[in-house]
Amino acid sequence: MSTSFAEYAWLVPVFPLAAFAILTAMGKGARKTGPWIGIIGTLASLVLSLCIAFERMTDNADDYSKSIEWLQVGSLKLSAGFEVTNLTSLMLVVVTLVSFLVNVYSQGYMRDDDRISTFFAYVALFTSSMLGLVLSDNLLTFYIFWELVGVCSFLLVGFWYHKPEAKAAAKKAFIVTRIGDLGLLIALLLLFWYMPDHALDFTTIHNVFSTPGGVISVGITTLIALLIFVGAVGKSGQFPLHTWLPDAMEGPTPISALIHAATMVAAGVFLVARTFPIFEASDAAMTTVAVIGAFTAIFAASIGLAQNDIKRILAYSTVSQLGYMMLALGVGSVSAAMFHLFTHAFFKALLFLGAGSVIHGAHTQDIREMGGLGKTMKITAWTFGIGALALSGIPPFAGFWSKDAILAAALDKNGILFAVGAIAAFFTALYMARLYFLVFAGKPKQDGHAHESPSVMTVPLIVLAILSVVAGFVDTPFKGWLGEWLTGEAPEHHGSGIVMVVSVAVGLLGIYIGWLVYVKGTVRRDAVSSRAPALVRTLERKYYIDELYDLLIVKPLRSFGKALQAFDDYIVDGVVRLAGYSTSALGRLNSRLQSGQVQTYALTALIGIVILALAIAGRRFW
Amino acid sequence: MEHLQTLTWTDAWYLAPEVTLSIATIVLALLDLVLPRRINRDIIGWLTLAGLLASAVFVVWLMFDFKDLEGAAQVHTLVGGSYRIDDFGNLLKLVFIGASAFIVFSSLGTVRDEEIPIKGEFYYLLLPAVLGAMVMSSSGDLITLFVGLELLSITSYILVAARKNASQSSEAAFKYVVTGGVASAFILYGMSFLYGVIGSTNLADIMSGMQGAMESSEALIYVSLFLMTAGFAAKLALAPFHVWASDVYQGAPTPVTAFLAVVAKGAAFAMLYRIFFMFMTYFTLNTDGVMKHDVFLALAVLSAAAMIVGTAGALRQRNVKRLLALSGVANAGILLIPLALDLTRLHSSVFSEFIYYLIAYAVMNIGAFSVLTIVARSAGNETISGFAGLYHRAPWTAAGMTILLCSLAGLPVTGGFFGKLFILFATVQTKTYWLAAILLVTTVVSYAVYFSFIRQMYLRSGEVDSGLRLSWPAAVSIWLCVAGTLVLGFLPKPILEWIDKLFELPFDMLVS
Amino acid sequence: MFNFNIDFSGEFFAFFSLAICAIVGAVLAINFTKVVHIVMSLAFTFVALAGLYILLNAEFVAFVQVLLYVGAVTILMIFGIMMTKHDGEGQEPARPLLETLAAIGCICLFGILFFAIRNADFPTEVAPLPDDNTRAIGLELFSRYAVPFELISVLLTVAFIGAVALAKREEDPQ
Amino acid sequence: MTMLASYLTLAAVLFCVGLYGVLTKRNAIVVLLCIELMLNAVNLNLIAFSKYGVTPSLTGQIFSLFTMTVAAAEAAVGMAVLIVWYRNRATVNVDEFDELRG
Amino acid sequence: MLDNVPILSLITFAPLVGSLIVLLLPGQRSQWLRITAIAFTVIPLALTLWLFAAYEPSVGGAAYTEHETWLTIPLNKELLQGFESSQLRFDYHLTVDGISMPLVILTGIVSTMAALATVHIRKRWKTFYVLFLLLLTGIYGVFLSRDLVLFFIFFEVTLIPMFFLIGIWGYYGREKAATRFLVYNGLGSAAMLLSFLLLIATLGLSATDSQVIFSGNYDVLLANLTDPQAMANLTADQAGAAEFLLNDNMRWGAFVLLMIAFGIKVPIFPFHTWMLRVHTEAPPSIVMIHSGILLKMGVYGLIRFGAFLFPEQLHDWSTIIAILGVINILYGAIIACVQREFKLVLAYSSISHMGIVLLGIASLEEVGLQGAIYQSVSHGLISALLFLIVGSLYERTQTTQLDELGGLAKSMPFMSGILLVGGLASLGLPGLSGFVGEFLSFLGLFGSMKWITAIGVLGVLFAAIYVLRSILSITYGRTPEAFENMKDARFIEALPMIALAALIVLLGVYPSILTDLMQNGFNGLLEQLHTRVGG
Repeated sequence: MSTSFAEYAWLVPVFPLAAFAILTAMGKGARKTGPWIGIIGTLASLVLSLCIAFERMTDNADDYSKSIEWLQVGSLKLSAGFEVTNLTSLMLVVVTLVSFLVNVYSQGYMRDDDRISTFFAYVALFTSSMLGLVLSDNLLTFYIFWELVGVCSFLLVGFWYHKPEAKAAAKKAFIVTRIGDLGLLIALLLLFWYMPDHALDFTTIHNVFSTPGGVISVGITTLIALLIFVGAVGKSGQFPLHTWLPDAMEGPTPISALIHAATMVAAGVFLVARTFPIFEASDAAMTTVAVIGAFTAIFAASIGLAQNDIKRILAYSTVSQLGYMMLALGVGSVSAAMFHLFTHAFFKALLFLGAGSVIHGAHTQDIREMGGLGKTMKITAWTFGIGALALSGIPPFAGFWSKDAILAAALDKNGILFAVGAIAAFFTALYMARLYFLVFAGKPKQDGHAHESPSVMTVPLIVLAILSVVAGFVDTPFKGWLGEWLTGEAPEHHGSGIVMVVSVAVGLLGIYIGWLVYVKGTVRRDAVSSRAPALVRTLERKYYIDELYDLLIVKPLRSFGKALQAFDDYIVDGVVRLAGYSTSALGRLNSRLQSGQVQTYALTALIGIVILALAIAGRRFW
Repeated sequence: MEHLQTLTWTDAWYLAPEVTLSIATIVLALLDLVLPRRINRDIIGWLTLAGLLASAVFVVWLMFDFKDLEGAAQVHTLVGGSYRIDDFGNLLKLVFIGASAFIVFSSLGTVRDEEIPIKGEFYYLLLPAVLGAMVMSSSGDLITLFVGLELLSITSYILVAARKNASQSSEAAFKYVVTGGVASAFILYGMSFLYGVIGSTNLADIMSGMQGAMESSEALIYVSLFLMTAGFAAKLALAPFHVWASDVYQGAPTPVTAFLAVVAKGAAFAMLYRIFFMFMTYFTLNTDGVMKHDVFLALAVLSAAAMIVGTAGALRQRNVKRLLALSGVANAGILLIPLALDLTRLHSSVFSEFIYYLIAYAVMNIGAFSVLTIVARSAGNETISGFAGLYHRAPWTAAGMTILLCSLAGLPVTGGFFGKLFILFATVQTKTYWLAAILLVTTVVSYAVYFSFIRQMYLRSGEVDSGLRLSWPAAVSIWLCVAGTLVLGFLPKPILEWIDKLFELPFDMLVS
Repeated sequence: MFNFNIDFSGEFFAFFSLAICAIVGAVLAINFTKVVHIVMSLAFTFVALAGLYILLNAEFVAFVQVLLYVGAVTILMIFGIMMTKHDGEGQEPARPLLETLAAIGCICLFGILFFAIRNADFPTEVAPLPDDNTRAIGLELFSRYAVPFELISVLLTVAFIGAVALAKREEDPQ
Repeated sequence: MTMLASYLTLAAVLFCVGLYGVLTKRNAIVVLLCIELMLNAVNLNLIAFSKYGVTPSLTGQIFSLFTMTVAAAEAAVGMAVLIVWYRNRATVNVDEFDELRG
Repeated sequence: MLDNVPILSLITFAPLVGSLIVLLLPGQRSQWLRITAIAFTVIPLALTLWLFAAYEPSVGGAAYTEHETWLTIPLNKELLQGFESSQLRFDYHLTVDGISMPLVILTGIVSTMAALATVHIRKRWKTFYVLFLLLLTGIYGVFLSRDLVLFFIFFEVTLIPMFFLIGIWGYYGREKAATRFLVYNGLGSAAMLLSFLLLIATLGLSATDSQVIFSGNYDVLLANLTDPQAMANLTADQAGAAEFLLNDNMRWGAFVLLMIAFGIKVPIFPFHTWMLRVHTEAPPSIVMIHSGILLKMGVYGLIRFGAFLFPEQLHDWSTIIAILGVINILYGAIIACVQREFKLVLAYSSISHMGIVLLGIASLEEVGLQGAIYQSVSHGLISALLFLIVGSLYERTQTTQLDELGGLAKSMPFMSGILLVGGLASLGLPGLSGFVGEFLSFLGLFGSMKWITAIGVLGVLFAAIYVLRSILSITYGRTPEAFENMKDARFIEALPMIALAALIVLLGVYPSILTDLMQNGFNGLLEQLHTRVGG
């Protein structure tokens, strides 16, 4: 093949970008056509991505990369380019597919919104940036798109700008992730100055850090790795920068599905995977990643137990699942992480879109106000169920396989990590069961307003549900090729039976308990809250993390700002004013001297000359 | 008796400018007596102007007359050096005559009988005052200098009191008499010591006798210098000898204020330069001792004090005449700087720095006072708020005033800017950085002073809405001043080259 | 330093008595409160100074001194006193600060002057001055000092005109 | 102490007394007179130098003649000014000359 | 093509000509006045773009130089030894090179936009435009002139029109702000003048057989600086030769004075308080000029005179400057976070952004220096855009208090969108121009001062906080009733907004357009630095 699809990979982000440009140019006039433009743009990308992916799967082609000089300063060159590897082609497919489905879904979901064309424009811009991020061949370009997706996320979270909560959430989303971005930026600067030839492209990074006893000392490597990880923590909502992600649910639900479940939040995982050699070169970094990942997994899952907002539960679940991915990376299994990313993208998108459908039908987000929706919203209920099972890690759904891979990798490394993962899996199953049973089972709590969503919304649900079932089979312990395809190494499946058994067991146990509580009613719902109200409240309030940050960071910073402001007003400017005042005071003194009394004038002069003479001549004679 | 030189008729030629003024004074005095009361005394003013111009013509003629001669013969001394016709004197005379002519011209038509009952005297008494100033710039003998100084001073006392019906005017005059008298006494006392230790009042003799005197009675020379410094500082209104200036300037009729600010001050400088430059040169060439530095330092300190006090004082001042008096204090400090600087190989252009700034100062001050006369008349008071909304009432006058104020503030591109620039460059060349810093800082603070006018003119709206009544001589002189300021700013080169060509330090300044 | 190495000659004795007179006159003038007394005591000082001038071989100047100061200036002042009212006389308001500072200033000034005078190194032999004091002065005045002499005539004229112009009462314009 | 120094000291005393008078006396006429006293002190200086100076000459005496003339003129003008002021304000007290201030 | 055209003079003096023409037009015809004024801002812009198109970085600025002797002033002739006379020489010397070029273009663009934005001016149009154009002449002159005195004069020329423009057309506290501006900047100019004269008196020295010339020509200074031996030879056989030479103390003195002078303009903490008032009190179109261009004169001065004339000193002080830069960044940013008035947010954000410029300068690396210039240009465009919007908003809402504003995205989606673009550019979003400047500056300094840079990078976070906090409270949230029916931008307002936003995007996406210009700009400096400081 003389030309491959990979050479045209740069077109993948260009389609949605063009859609964005057209939509922006059309402005408000695109209410009808706008969604179609967005859909067509992403569809084109999807098609091209699929072509690229299939090409790579079949040909086993070499990585293809191409870059242009973006900026040259003296002898230093900064370039921009794209690279197609198996990893990126996989991500391309995930992103374009979810994006396409979300586009389709949104056409229905956002139908009544005034600013629907703006919405599609933002989504197109996001898709384009996300694809750019995926395709980037070097860290600088990556960083640029990294920030752009952040902005799109911000724009979309704050899409309903008139809602104060949306405004706050958007702000929070941007600022908290920015903390992570800072880490990435500093890592970028460090890399720039430490890398030979100031190279920033992933290939060189890979080569440099893979070389044992490399040119960069372990200390610096750890520092760089940790800083990159800070970036990933911010973007992927890991503890302690996870707080923005649940709040980001203020955005329209399709956005939650696209950005805050399937794609953008996974960028952190993708980043670590992309720069994995740096982490591998530092044990400390790896341990940190694993610990943070595991902790986040269980921490977020536990919060998820006590939430009542359907989207928030899913959000905490996302955080938790991202923690799993980090855990996988931390224990050294890129393939497991990417596998989970891959499957998670589908079932979490499915769950969110399903939740969107529920909200669309039930007009509320509080699961306590829902119930019995399974009867009126059959498709939604079924697909949501599939998603929930996938998330809970029940075989044969996709989530089972990928979670299993992670747990296996964790067990291989450290028993505690595995235990934590397993407990988190139990929590996951429990809160998903709670969610599902409360929403779809039982009696309807509303006056029958709920109705099934239009097909434009349900079709994507069905597609995603299918994917959630089948996606796991690309890499099962029995027959897997994804790992090898991705990492180029032979799959080393530690898939022991124990792991599988444990993971299925905790999953089922969780569901069973959920069934007991929320369907059967054997256990009273307030069984825990009546015995340990403090615990439940702590969970409900998300361990008071937000309050803690407010107290420890936001308030002191604000006071510090006020103090600095006072310093500026009274000290810095005060000195200036003082200089002014003292000059005019001298002037006033002069006015006082000009009392009208001529004799005083002469006296002043006399004293002046005496002092002058004594001072100047006196030096000589005494 | 063989040494006795007497005044010859040839010498009288060289005295032509001075003689012209004397004769004009007498003739006009007589004319004023003879003319009936009903005739407007403006005619005396015009004739005064004519006298001044005639004198100026003679000065110019003398200057060109010297140019025909080659080399060192540029200087003509009369009767043993008691009077000198040199370019230092000639240039300054031109400045004094020119400035006075402007003042007379701009006051023609604005001076009113009810304000100044002795209008005739008011005009022609300017002539002997200018004569005194000319003598001060042109003599080589302490006695002549002193008489010139007193001629100027006493005439000024009378002029200040010219608003006879206003108690302010006579109060100002009395204050001026007292401070002027005491200052004269100090100068005179210093001169007497100088005479005592050297035995002559002739500057050339003093220069040559200095060596011996320094050995025998250095302390007396010191005292003499300090007494004279004090006296001159009072005449020049350098801080802290300046306090009288505001009162006198305020009380005097505005044209007289302008005269005091420009001509009287310039003449005092001329005399100071005449006497002190001799010392400076002497000290520079013959000693490297402490005394040199002491004297330089004393002058520098006075100059700095004047700049600081003048500027700071002006900051709070609302009365324009008092404000301009304080601005004059600061400017006197600046004009003193060239003299207060070390005379080094690199820096000997003392005179061109001085006279360039003096010309600029004269032009902008006279312009400003002319505007003030008109504005104050229209507003009914002399406070700064009288300028409020001037831009709306008389945009062109406001624009002219703005240029004058920019020049006073030393902003480019005006005469004041280049004047200050040259002086500043001199301070840098002699490495007197502290003085340079004070000059710069006070200049900047003075922005606030001068821009307070601009604020009034442009940013405020005044109570009076009617236009400004401008007599044509006033208008012409204001615009000539503005033009002069701009010419000095845009074309400093020809002026400075001309001065440079004319002026030779050893002949024109050093008396030998 | 206060080594008053005074040679008690006749000249010194004359000087001393005249100096005492001059100083007493001056100091009294400062201390008197009535204007007329002040004027008279100052006139006394002027006369004493004229005596000193004679001691210093300046007979012509001494003559002029008497004529001008005692004759003209003092009389002028007395006219001035007569033309003005002096109600507040004798009750000078106390201005202690002014007076103290003035005294300190003057004493300092005197100190400086005195110090300089004491430090000066003057020639001891005295060259004789021309005998015919008046004539010699006249010759000098009309030769070397011709310019200032002419100027002083202008000055006097101006002062005269000016004084008259200022002092004369303006008739009512109507 | 030479004669010259004695004369000079006397002149200094008179000068300072005159100055003190100028600074403190309340009556304007007295102030004018004190200025005259200062000028007289200068004259004494000049005449003393004229006899005992480095090169004794008549110059000092001539100088003092000029000084006297000037002083007289100054006194006359000062007096005239004072009279004008007196007409306006009916007082001759120096401390009441305070219309101009600030 | 440009060889025989005095294009630099044309650029500089076209606004002055415009100013005179406006002066002659009748004052009531506001439309004529506006069109003339805009035309005379467009002319230099067009010329600048022409220059830009024809500019070849490899030639540097050599192709575009105008050099005439302007003033020769005789100084001393009497006491000099070995020479007959000395004179002071000022040249009319205009040059454009890679460093000034971007700023000249920036001036052209921002001034045109500001001229378009003058629709808010409601009184005394004629005077306004006269002063406005005069101001532009000063600015162009500053960026183009290469004679110290000429530079100073142009620098001062900017002060006076600014005083009037703030004082007459400003808001409530305008008079105080104008005076404060004048005096504070005057002090800066004074320090600059002192330093310049010091340089002229020493470094500006050249000689013929009979004459010593003190020149203000930048090239002469630079030549003497790079080849001190030549100057030493010149004065070697003269008595007191040392008097001529610039010794180390004087060098430091001149350097510190320059730092203060330009530091006030930039402004560097703690010299920044004057500009807060200008930002809040001046009319929007003037703040566009002020924040967009005038502050950059300080940056330009720091580089042109600070870095190029005193590389050793700057090198010795680089840590101090970097720390000052970091202080600027964080101090400005943190205070901006707690402001309640939008214009003050922008003012403090300017301080913060100028800190980044300082970091770039402190690096003394080509990347950093280019970053400094880039950041200047970018900040110029961004703040011009933001103030343009502030002006339009204020015209409608009559307030800039954050508490009183809100929900404007509803009634003015266009302006809100552009405001957001400007804000995002300001917080350094990649893809917009702000990022490139910041990134290059950080990159430059990071090589030598890692910790300081890392602390400085924190400013990016605070930028996000204050930008979002303020912009969201203007555009997001509930719309107060009073603002419900307000009109979005008119065409005349939208035009410059779109243009500026487009430029911001262009510079963010395609930075080579500027960096290529600067490519050889710093060669001389860095070579000098390396030879003299030794690396």
